[in-house]
Amino acid sequence: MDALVLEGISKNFGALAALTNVNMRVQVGEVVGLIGPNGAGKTTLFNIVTGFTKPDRGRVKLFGEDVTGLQPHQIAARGVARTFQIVKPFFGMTVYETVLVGAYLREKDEDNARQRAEVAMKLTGVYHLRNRYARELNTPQLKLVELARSLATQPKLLMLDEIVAGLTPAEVDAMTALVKRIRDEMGVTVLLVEHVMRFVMNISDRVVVLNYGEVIAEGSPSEVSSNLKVIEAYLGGKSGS
Amino acid sequence: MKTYSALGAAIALAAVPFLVGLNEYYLFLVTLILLYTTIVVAWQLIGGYGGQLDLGAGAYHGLGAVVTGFLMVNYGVSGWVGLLVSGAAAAGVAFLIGYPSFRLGLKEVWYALSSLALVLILQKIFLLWTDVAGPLERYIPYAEFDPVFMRAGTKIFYYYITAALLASTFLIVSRIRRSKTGLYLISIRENEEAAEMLGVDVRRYKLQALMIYSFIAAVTGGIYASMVGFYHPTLFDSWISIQTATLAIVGGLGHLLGPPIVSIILLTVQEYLRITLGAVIIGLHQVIFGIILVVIIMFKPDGLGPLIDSLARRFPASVRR
Amino acid sequence: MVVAVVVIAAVVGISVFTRVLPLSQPTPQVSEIRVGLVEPLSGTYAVFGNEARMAAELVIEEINSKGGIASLGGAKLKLFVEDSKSTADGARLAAEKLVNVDKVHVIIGAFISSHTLTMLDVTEPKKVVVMADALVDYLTARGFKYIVRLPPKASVHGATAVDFAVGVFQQNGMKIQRPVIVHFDGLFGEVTADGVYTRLRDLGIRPVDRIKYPTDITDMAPIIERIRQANPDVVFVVPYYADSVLFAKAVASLGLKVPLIVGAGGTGLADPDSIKASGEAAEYMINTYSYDPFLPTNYNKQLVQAFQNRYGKLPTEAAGIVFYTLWTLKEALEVSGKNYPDDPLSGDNLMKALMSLDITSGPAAETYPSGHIKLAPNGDNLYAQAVALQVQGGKPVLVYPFDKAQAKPVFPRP
Amino acid sequence: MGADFGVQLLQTILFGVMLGGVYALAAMGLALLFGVANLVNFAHGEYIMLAMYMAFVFSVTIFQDPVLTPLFNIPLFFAIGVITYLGIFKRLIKAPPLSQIAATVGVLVLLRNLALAIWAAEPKAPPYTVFATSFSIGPIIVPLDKLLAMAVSFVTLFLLNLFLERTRLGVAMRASADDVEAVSLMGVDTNRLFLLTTGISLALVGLSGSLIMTYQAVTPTSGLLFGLLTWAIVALAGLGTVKGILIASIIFGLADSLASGLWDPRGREIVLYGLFILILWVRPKGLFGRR
Repeated sequence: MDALVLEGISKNFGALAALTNVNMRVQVGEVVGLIGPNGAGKTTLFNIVTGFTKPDRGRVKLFGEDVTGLQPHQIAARGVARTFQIVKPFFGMTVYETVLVGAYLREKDEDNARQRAEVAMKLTGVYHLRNRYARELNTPQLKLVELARSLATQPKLLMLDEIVAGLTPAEVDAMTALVKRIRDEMGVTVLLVEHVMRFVMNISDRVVVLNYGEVIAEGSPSEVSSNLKVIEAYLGGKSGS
Repeated sequence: MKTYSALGAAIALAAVPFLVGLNEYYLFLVTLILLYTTIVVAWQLIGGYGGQLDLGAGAYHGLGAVVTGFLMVNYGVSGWVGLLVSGAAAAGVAFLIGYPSFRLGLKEVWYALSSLALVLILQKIFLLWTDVAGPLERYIPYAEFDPVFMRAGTKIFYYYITAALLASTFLIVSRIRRSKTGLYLISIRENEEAAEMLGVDVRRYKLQALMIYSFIAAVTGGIYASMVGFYHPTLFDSWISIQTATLAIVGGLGHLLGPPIVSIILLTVQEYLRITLGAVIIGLHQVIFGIILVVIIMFKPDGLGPLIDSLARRFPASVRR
Repeated sequence: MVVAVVVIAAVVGISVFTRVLPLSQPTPQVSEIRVGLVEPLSGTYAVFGNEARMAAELVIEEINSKGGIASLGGAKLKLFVEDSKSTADGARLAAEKLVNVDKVHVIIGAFISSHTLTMLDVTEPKKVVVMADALVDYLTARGFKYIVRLPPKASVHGATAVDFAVGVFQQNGMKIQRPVIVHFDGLFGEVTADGVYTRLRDLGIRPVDRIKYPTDITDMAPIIERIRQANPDVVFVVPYYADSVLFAKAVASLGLKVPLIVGAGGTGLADPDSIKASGEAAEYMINTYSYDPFLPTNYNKQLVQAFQNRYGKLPTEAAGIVFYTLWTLKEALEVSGKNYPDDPLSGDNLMKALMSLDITSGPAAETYPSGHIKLAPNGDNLYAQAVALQVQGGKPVLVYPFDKAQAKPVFPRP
Repeated sequence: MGADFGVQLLQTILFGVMLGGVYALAAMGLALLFGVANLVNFAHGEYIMLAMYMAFVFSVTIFQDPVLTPLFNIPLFFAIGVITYLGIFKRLIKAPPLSQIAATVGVLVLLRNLALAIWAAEPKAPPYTVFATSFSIGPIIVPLDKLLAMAVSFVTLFLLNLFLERTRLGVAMRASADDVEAVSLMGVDTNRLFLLTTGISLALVGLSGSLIMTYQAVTPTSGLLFGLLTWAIVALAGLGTVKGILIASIIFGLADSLASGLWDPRGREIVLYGLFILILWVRPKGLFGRR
């Protein structure tokens, strides 16, 4: 069964084509890595799936249901959670409260929600920070809190937007292990956008490459890394910036 | 502990009329102060928690005054019924203006401006709508003491209505603050997109906050109209909007105790200055009031809420020791 | 929960408490008579309020320096001034303070009729006498017991404006054909304009247009344009102060040509403040007033001189009403002291004293346009009369009643 | 009857265009500060009110005519702009919008109360002067003071446009409106740029205050009304260009004039602010560019 299906998605910003006829599939239980140079349209694609941006053309299907045009909270209700490329913390809330917001999505009862939040905090290792305010935390901690609050919503599909950017190699390894646990123990499907190749290649079952708004390659990590077009795109992207 | 401080606050509220010697004039002033403080406390829902800098308080307050007054004058309907009807009317208007605004993502300065515009629009609509209001003051029939009609010659009547309203507003707001709704609203204030991605229906919760707040603001307007004995479109007063927002900001956005305490203190200072300086140089008291506000906002952008919270936390501890 | 219980308990307790305890007030030894003055000292109508305050201070000083109230052992008047902020609720708050804190015996105010009405809600239950300097007819027609009003009421002003205009037209062998009524949309504007309308109707004349504008109008051009469209031969206008200035300036700058423009209600157009603010645009503007600063009695001349010496301007509407109101109060206090020595300052006795007055001489009569003050049961003066002033050469001159006029009205407007 | 209505309509339209011309100047000051420094000045209307009062003061003390008061008002308000920037705005530049609104609402409260204290909330209007006259073209009356005010406004906006397009500083300002960081990378001292922007913004306010006073009276609540009106114009125009502001201003001037002239002078606020809210709902980006 497919967790996510994109059919012919196109999106223009003025004269700029952000995405052109993107077709993509993520199966339940998969970890899919989405890579590509800056400006390739990865974040736009995330925004379209999560309802922040409306596509000009094409359909988005989640677990078989057409969700094109739904609002983000409706997407969330259908089992999608997401972290942001630039963290969006709730500075004025404690970590506990932050994660509790997520937990309330599926737990109407306060006690259950608290339990759910505590499980998510323990899993991501931020439980000891629970009474700290978000504004007191550093970026790696904030990323973990963002992951924790996403998990507290009990997602079926987790979308991670550059979750390891700016982390130390040791932290990247820890995150790799964490994401694997999330997939294996909670059965969550994962779609991630990433620049850190070590992370992507280590964790993904399948990798999709976007360049200039188009899917240019797709396959297992090893297939993709040997694919010439990918290397070109990266080289081109790098020399251009 | 909590019960004791609630009891203390209740006794203090109940005792005020005796502290001012049951003097009708001072009772009038303290009732006004509590009335405006009630709006400040209710404003926390939309402004402090929801993060929408709403300047529509004058519109809802005015609507409360006009609708309650209209029902009392034209149909002899009890003010109590009037308060409920006007509250519902205000919540209805809040829905009509809030739904498209939130749906279309009106935020920050644009939301603030559109809510302020609402005050002036409603004022002029009721100025032209002579069946209901119009340019002439409408006088509510005088009654020496008629609690059923909600009209009395003595201010103590209005004082206790207002005190009860303030107390219940405070309880409602603090309960919401501790509930899921409160948590959702604060998450909206802190980051709308992140909140939405966690399944928070941003529009719905903003709209809920706006409607509860506008209901309470309308009730204050109804009480005001009955107390002063007339209603008029000038009661759609943009100054109430601005005063409410500034007092709430100075009190600390989203703090529970700061806004009411700051509001009571500053409004009392303002009235005191008015009585002592008002006759010497007209308007001087308002300049001093303005300077106090600006200084606090410039040097304590978070308001006095954190300070008051930490004091409140320290105080019982020291007693225990 | 706790809060609610305590509050409810307090409500019940205190309402019982206040009901049971008689609020007895010991009869005061009369050493001073506390006079409250509620006026718009700030806000839209501040011009009038400040003039009234000047007049009150001047006259009270004079009364006190001449020995106060003789029948009360020379007791002095003490003035308590409160600002209504030009709002109805402000006037009410001011009255609350005067009645409950300063414990005044009588209040003069509040110039704006609608503000005066909100004051009565406070004063009536406490039996504090209000001597209104506001003109709307029904102030004295709603069954209030403790109110008197000496100046001519709004409808009299309206009628006076019409009578004057009809007279001017007659003198020139003409008849009014196309009058237009223009007024602000507040209580006083409505009632005065109704007075104009009624008198015109009684004379068989139909106004071609009646134009209302908001009190806080900032640009008169659209109003002037509508007047022009109506092509009137006379414009009756009821303005307050700021709008009268805007009106005069807009008439001049937009070149509106009307043979006669008559204001009704004494609150703008031809008083010294309006003339100063409108400059040349005020020339030939006419308005009716409740006081004639040119009344050729000895005392009036002396008082006007004293006012001008101290404040540098001619007293008109607001000051004039306070002049004769305060002198009438003085006469009433003398009577009350004589007739009710036990409690001369109670609202009831003061009202009886006021009602018994029939003044035809002395300062009150010498400053009153008709020279005669006697109150009807409702509190209005039976001999109320209004006059009309026209701006000629930058100064107001009396043009109506015709028999007392200092100059012929300039007609038609050049 | 039809011809009469035609005349009235033409007359009303003329008044509207003239009003719009004057509004444009006041709105331009706001758009400049908001666009270039990205600063929400909620007290903009209060500065206009202050400028109107100062124009009144200058016209009764020094000049006999409000038409000459810009000579004092422009430098005075430039200076007030500099002081405001150094005292208040400087620390707001990087603050979140909510803090900017909160702080400038504080300024609004202060200025409004200051006006109350000094002028006791009395409406003030300058004396009638030589410019306050009119001439007619056929049945249409052309008021000279408003015509002059409009002309001054247009010339000023034309010069401002030249400044923004032709001078290095002006180009930096426009660039800053698009991307502050890029401008500071170009080696422009953004602090000085914003200081100057605030100065120019308030100098425009000073001038507009003088022009408005040629035909209007001022009260302490004028600030609120002009504040909302200028924000409405900026909402309609977007932050694009001087031209956009001008067109939006004339649209609002026409709405104002038609509402007062053909409907009811008491209804103008309903029309103006109703239009404002509709614009916010329908055209979140403004007619001529980004907001």
